[in-house]
Amino acid sequence: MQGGPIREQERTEPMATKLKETTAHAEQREAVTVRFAGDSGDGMQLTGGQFTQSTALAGSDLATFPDFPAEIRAPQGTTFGVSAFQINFGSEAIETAGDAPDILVAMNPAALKTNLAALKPGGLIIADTGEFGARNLKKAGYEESPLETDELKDYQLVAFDISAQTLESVKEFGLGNKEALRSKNMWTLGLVLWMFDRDRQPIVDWLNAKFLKKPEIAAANIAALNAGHAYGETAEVQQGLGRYQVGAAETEPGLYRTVTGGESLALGLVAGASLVDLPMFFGSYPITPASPLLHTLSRLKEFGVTTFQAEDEIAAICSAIGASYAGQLGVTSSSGPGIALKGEAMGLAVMTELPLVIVNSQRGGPSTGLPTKTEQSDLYQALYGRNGDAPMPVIAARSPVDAFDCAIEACRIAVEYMTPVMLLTDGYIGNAAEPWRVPSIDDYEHRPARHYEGEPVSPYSRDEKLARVWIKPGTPGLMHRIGGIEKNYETGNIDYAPANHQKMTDTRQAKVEGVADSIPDQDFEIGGPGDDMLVVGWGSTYGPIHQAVKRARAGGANVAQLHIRHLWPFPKNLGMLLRGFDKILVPEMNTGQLKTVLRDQFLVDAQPLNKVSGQPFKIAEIEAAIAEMLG
Amino acid sequence: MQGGPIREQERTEPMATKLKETTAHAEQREAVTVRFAGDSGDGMQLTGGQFTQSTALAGSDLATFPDFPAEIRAPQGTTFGVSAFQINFGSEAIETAGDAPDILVAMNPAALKTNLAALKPGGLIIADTGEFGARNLKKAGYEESPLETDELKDYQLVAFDISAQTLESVKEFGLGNKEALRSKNMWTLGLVLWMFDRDRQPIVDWLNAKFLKKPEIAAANIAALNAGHAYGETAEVQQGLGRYQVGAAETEPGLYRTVTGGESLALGLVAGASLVDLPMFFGSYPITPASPLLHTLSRLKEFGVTTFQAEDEIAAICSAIGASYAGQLGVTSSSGPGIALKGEAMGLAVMTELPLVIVNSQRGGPSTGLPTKTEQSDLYQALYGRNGDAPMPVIAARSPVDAFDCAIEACRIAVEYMTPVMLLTDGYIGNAAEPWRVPSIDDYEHRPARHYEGEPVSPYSRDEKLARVWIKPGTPGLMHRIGGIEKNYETGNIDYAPANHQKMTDTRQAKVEGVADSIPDQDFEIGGPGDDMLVVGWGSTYGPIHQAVKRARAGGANVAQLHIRHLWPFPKNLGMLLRGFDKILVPEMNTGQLKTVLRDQFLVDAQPLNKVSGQPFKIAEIEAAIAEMLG
Amino acid sequence: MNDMTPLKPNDFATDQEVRWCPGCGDYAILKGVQRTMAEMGARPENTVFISGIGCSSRFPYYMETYGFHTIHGRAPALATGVKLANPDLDVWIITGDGDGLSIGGNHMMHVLRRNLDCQILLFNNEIYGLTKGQYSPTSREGTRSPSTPYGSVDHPAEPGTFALGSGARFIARCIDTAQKQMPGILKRAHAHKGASFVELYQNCIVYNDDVFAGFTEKKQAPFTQLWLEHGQPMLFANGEKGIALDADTLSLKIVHVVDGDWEAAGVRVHDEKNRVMAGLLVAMRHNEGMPVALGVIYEDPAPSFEEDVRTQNVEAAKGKVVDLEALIKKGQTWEVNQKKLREV
Amino acid sequence: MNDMTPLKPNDFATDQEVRWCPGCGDYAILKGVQRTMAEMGARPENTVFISGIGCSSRFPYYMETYGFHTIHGRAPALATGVKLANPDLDVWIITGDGDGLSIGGNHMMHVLRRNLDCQILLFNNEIYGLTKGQYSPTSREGTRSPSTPYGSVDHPAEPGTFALGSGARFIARCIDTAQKQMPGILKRAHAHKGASFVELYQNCIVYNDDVFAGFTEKKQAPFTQLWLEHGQPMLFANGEKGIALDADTLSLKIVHVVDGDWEAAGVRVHDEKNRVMAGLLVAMRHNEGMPVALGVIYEDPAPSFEEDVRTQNVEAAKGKVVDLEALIKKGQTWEVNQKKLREV
Ligand SMILES: Cc1ncc(C[n+]2csc(CCOP(=O)(O)OP(=O)(O)O)c2C)c(N)n1
Ligand SMILES: Cc1ncc(C[n+]2csc(CCOP(=O)(O)OP(=O)(O)O)c2C)c(N)n1
Ligand code: SF4
Ligand code: SF4
Ligand SMILES: [Mg+2]
Ligand SMILES: [Mg+2]
Repeated sequence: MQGGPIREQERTEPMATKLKETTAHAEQREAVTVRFAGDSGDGMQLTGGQFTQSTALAGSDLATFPDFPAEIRAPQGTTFGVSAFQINFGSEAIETAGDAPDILVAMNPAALKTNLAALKPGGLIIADTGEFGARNLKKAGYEESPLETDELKDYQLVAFDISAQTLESVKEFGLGNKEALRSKNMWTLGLVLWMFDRDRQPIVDWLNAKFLKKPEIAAANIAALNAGHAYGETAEVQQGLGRYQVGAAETEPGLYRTVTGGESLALGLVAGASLVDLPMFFGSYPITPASPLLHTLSRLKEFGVTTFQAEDEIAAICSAIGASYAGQLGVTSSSGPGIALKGEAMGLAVMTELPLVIVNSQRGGPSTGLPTKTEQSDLYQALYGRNGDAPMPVIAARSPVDAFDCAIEACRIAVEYMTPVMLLTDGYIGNAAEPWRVPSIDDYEHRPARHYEGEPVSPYSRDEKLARVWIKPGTPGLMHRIGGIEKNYETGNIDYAPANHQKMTDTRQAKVEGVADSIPDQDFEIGGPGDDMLVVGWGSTYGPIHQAVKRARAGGANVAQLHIRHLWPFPKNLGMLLRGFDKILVPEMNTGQLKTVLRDQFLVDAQPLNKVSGQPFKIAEIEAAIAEMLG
Repeated sequence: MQGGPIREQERTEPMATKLKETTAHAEQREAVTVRFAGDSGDGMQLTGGQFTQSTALAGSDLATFPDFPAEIRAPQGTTFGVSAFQINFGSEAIETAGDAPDILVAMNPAALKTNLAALKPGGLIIADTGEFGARNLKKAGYEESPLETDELKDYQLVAFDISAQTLESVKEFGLGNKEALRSKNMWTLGLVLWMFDRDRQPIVDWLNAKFLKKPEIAAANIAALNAGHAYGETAEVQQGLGRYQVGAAETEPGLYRTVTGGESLALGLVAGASLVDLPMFFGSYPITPASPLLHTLSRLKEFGVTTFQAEDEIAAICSAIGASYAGQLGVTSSSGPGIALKGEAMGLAVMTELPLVIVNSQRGGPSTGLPTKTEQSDLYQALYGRNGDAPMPVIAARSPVDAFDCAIEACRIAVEYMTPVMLLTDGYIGNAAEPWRVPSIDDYEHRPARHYEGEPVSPYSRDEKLARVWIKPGTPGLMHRIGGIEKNYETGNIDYAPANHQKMTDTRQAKVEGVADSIPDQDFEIGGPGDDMLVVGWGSTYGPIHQAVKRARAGGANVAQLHIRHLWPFPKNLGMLLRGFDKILVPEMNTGQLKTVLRDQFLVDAQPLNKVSGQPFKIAEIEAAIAEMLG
Repeated sequence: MNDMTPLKPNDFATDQEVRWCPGCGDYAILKGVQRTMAEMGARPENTVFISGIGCSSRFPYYMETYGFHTIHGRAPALATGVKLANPDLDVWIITGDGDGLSIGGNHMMHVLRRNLDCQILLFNNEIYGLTKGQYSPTSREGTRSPSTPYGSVDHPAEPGTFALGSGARFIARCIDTAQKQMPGILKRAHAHKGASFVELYQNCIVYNDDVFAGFTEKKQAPFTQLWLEHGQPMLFANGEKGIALDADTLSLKIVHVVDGDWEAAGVRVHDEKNRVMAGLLVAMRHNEGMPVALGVIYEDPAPSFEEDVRTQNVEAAKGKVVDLEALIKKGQTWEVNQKKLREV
Repeated sequence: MNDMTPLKPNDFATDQEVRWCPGCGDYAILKGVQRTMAEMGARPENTVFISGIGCSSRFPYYMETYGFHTIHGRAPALATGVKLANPDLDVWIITGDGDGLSIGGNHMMHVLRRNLDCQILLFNNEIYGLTKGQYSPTSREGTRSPSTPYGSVDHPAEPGTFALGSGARFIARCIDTAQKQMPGILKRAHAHKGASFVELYQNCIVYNDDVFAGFTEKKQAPFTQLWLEHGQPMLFANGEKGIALDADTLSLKIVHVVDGDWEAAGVRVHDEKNRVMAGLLVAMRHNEGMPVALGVIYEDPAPSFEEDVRTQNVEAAKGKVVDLEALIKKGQTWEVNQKKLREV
């Protein structure tokens, strides 16, 4: 230990004062939010991920929010190169990554600069002074080191030379300086694990597995992890580091894992295809934040998944339509700009009535917009973004875990109703993680798709749900032609006749509206008919809305919550539920898109609460809006 | 004259009876609807066009509806090869092509077959028996000749051998049989001109001009025209042909011409560009029914128009954005499927805030749909069909003449507000014709666009309307970069910051909503606040709605009409006007798209009246819906 | 249909009324394809015609096989999905010069590059038929059309050259009316494993009549057409002329053959496997005095895309247990029992 | 800026922080382009950089000229509008192997075919950089990437071959780090009237590091790189080897040059105008033992698109009165006076 940082702090008056005040012990907390922030090269996502794992194993409920830089590898030390990972965990149900962190780990000046504003007043900052040299300060836009001015006087600051500590801890492995410093994140993680009294073993195991072929790297990382932990034990009093106790959450019994929305979506699609007994064809073109689905699925070939990286989004959806035509379950995936390109082909799928799942991982728009930020501004596009009257079921996932069920549901509807289905998720859900009570596949209904074989029929003959027969090429005796031109209701041949077009339009509409017969009634999440006000949401705003409504109710407000998965068609009782309220608030990360649909469909005075900043809602923002509406 | 047809008719009992009943003379009519129908090769569109011209010169008000086959050149004699042209004209204001024709000219069995259903009960059929041979009957799906059964007993039938008459009339010119029969349509036109007591001279002049280089063809056609006319005079009594008097309409003084929506749109764009003092760049890709705009504009190079047939719709809009970036007025045009492809690029235009006019000539959808039929089902796509929150002004033409003003308005808004603007028209408006009191360009305000030159400013600095500066490349000292990623409000540099994205989103929205400050208040077309019911429309349903409301009022109903040109943003007073009514009917040729927007924006109980058959509304359909709503 | 009776060309015709303009070259191609099907003994249920949009793309409606009339330019993309989903299907792509080279140029390039096993029939009429006659990417410079009333100014694309540039491994050409040769060429295309690119010169009688007359006209045909056969000398004009190579300029030239001694005249033997020669042959222009190369110009097979994808899928799955339950339980898990925590 | 002082490379740099990964080849290209601008005496206000989306497409933000960072793959289409609207502008298109050959392949083909006067710089790193490393159309077979964990199976596109197939009339190649040659090549591209296609081998240090090392490695460079110069013999390996043609197979081969007598060895002289030779040169593969062709491989100018369009616009307008009032009053008109009808 080189002592530098401590000396630094001793020099500054305000800091010393603060330190004395903050030497608490194993404080009991219901929930804590920690934010790890550092340079993109500092491994913050990994640190966050492992801390998440450890938190899950400790039985707390949790939610995370990884916040990547837009650049692949921004120059070191810059503010735009900061990578952060926030986790909120507690003994109560946790549904957001937390409005404001209690603890900020800042691995360099840029990380401090960009994340300080979010920190709770009085919150704890852990900073690596080893990175607060002149160069880094300048890159972050600091003229003086904030660790040495009174800029941080409203926070608790614990600053010391983590870099030096790390070097010291791995010295025996004879790594180069650069290589050795790579373990900084594990050192830090060790320290934080100590703060929350966590077991290091699972992480040690994980490191050993990860660096199976490079045992010296594994060993160095483990040494750093242990050293960080030890530092907490020894440095505790002097350094003012708190220790926190966060209890286990009350949880349904079962087998658990943590899952990100991205993983859960991929698994859900595989499960969905399996439940309808079809091989899956996945045609896609890379785009942030949708690409991880392509990556994950391309590793699951043994589950009957064929992945195809097409030349563009149009080819991607067209290939998926082709695969569905040939009898598989076609799936395509993109985000906003790519979905825009698929509009024409979606119309073809509507017209030819083929099953197809279209996943939209929404990001900030319009145009290229904010590729790495989250938003839910593609609802209009999902519902209305095609030429002609082209109705299509639309469903949206509310959380990482929920993406699994939604994916299964999308596959079911597509096949059962012979229709394209749009599945909405977003950048936030995709990257966020939460604990998941892993279901058994047997919990889900197995509804095998049927390819028609038998006597010749019109390719547009329909079942009682109005779904047309699915005849796949290769079936003897059933040769037929389909296409994007209007078809005769009876024969399936091209038909431009006025009455026929009306009938087919009505039929397509009735078929999609009929999907409502197969979905559960809408429930309230909290409260119900008697309340003074209703908050309605969809997608990833679930967490903050739920918490805000809970808090408002705790504060005595009679406010109910309702969260919609099936955005088209709506559950049949939705109108009835909504009409029971005079005050309806619709928080959305867009300029009011669901609001439009609710007002149109049910003529209720739904009022928008809009946030279009690329960031999820804070609980407090929604709470404030509830309070305002209640007057 | 070979007499065949007369003999045929003499053979059949019912026919003879009918003939006797129908020898009326120069009946006075307020309005008459005539439908010319024949094989695509029969020149029906030309006949209709010339009859329209003649009607206009006679001072009647009129509206037309050309109804083409979907095929380029369908095999002769088939039902799907029938080409029809309907004209409604009268001494009152005429706004639709008429619900049901009074007179049907059927040049062959297929034309009779496909058009009979539309004919008014008791209406007059003029048929060319020369084409009712076994082969043609079979092609049309007749087992027996309907001229000889009692299938037509509820109509007046005048059937004779027009083919033979024509051959006879042009015999002196020594044309081949095929060539000679080409004049059939002129012979028929001559006959109809006689029925309405019209001057033949303008058509003679037109024929001479058209066949300037083939004088013998001109002469033959003129001979046929005269022969048809003479036939009317001589055959009148025996044949039961009526003569009708339709008076001149009361008309504003001024210079008139007939104009189709296609022509008027092209002229309006040229005028619109001229009024903002910009060369026009038109990037497009052919598609029915949008292509005529490309064709017309490519002949107007002397007006500073550059046309570019791109490799696809995406390239078309991108080239137009590029031209706008470079300082011209970029315009692009397509119909539904092509517009779907442009969605992503529209977002780019929204984000970079460049002027752009996007014309959508709507056709029947979804997908390839009914390319040659009309519909107004792309309103959703116009308003909502892009990723992210991407607001864009949308305006719609109500009639062929109105397209001129709407095009000028679109150009104005695009340039004044630095925004893409969507201009909606449809297949019906494009092909239909009506008389146009030709305006003077000086009647329109001249508002030259300004390209910024001067001191360096941020490319996103804005005027009081929130329009950003338009700096074109080539301007010294003002080099800057724009693009589809979110930009800093102040500097225009890339900026992913949450607060900035919120501000830019709000600004883009406020700018587009601000367009409402520059448009006139909404007026009622008929009636007003005191009425019991309001009918709201947009686009080409204007005619039938107007007539239906007029008729309903004539029948004592207190119903008002309001027709919206500016679909986004709406005129500022629209909500106020709508809220004055409990009963609001919204007839649309879609499944209820404007209805959605009105209910969302104003929370009024607007009820849809939908027709999705590829055909315009009939007046009677709307009248019936009004009656029903009034109870 | 009885599996034992060989199918006749007419058995491949549907009950749909053919809706091309009377006299359109598409009719002849339809006939040629139906005949080819019969001669090949194609199984209708295993055959899929996939088209984009255009007059030519109406084709599938008239084939008593499976058919998909998709959207403009996207047939190759759709076909890729079909073939990957079911490699046993026989996939024929029908496209036009606009559909396949204008809006669909990119998919064309990539399907060729990837070498999907399919037959691509490009009906080249050097015009947009269906939308009423605008010029297309293959229209010659100066083409007057509704959208180019003063004549087009862009340099046309040469389909064969483009296909070669995109990596095509089979290139053939035929004329709509060349009914004698068509089945043979189509059969070769079909036999070729991988993407077969066949350009068919098709007369659009309405909007571009006789644009190919310069070399399709029957009487002049021996002098304007070079029908290629692998291993045979490149002779035409009833054997009196042949194609030789100027090795210095790397260009083709016409040489006169005296007394049938083509070797002496330097006439080259057609080598289908020679990509460079294929490039030279497709570039021969009738209006530059050269005959138009017809028949199979190039074939040099390589593994096909769907085959490689399938093989990889199978390889990757080998030895792996397909257990969905296990999949979703992968990674670090823990068990919560009776609402109490137990770490596993 | 004073018009009189010649601009320095740095004058073409913006105040924006460059946001590529440290060590990315894009930096070197940026430097090379800025130097070229200065050396050419380019006027910043007349220069426009237009890009699609990708790491490479960030380029315009760093050039103190006009710049438009458009959408993925569409830069050539947008550039076409810019250049048609204002032919005086100097238009540079910046694209990547994904942007320009995957999603944007069609626009690339058509801008080349039409021969728009512009410079197209294709940054080929054989990978999708910005979206984190998926394989691209130029990735070699077997490339393992996040989307192809078992290796890619598609045959890669060869940019130069594709460009030639599309009708390009200028083809050049350079390496990011070849700072000495880059300005010269870019100046040639700029001087060429029409579409100039320049492929730049660019190292993506993060996702595809050293993929070109086989021929870019400095020490081996003389043996792996063939720098072409018009009119000069195609020599490499310090003049000890050269490129000759096997006229029989129409393929290139390496010959050994003894005592500098390249003529005796059959080494060909580089002829930029020879399209067939250009095709052979771009197709030379390092992994097949051939050197990689660099420099200006092909140039054979033809009229450019915007020039032809402009000329036609002017011609068509000649002698015509530009009278909007007259235009809208065209055709048959009639006058209605005092609410009474009068036929004119
Ligand atoms: C997205 C879209 N754009 C444009 C069209 C209109 N369109 C239909 S076919 C066609 C071109 C047809 O030309 P080609 O492919 O050469 O076929 P041909 O009719 O000549 O056989 C066009 C532009 C369309 N249907 N869809
Ligand atoms: C319509 C659309 N699809 C996909 C993307 C995502 N995307 C951005 S760049 C890129 C590919 C980049 O590869 P390349 O062009 O080779 O550029 P590089 O980053 O390698 O320089 C992709 C797929 C996008 N932005 N827009
Ligand atoms: S327009 Fe031309 S290509 Fe189309 S059907 Fe008619 S003749 Fe054939
Ligand atoms: S990802 Fe690759 S191409 Fe992109 S900036 Fe980084 S090194 Fe360069
Ligand atoms: Mg064509
Ligand atoms: Mg790349």
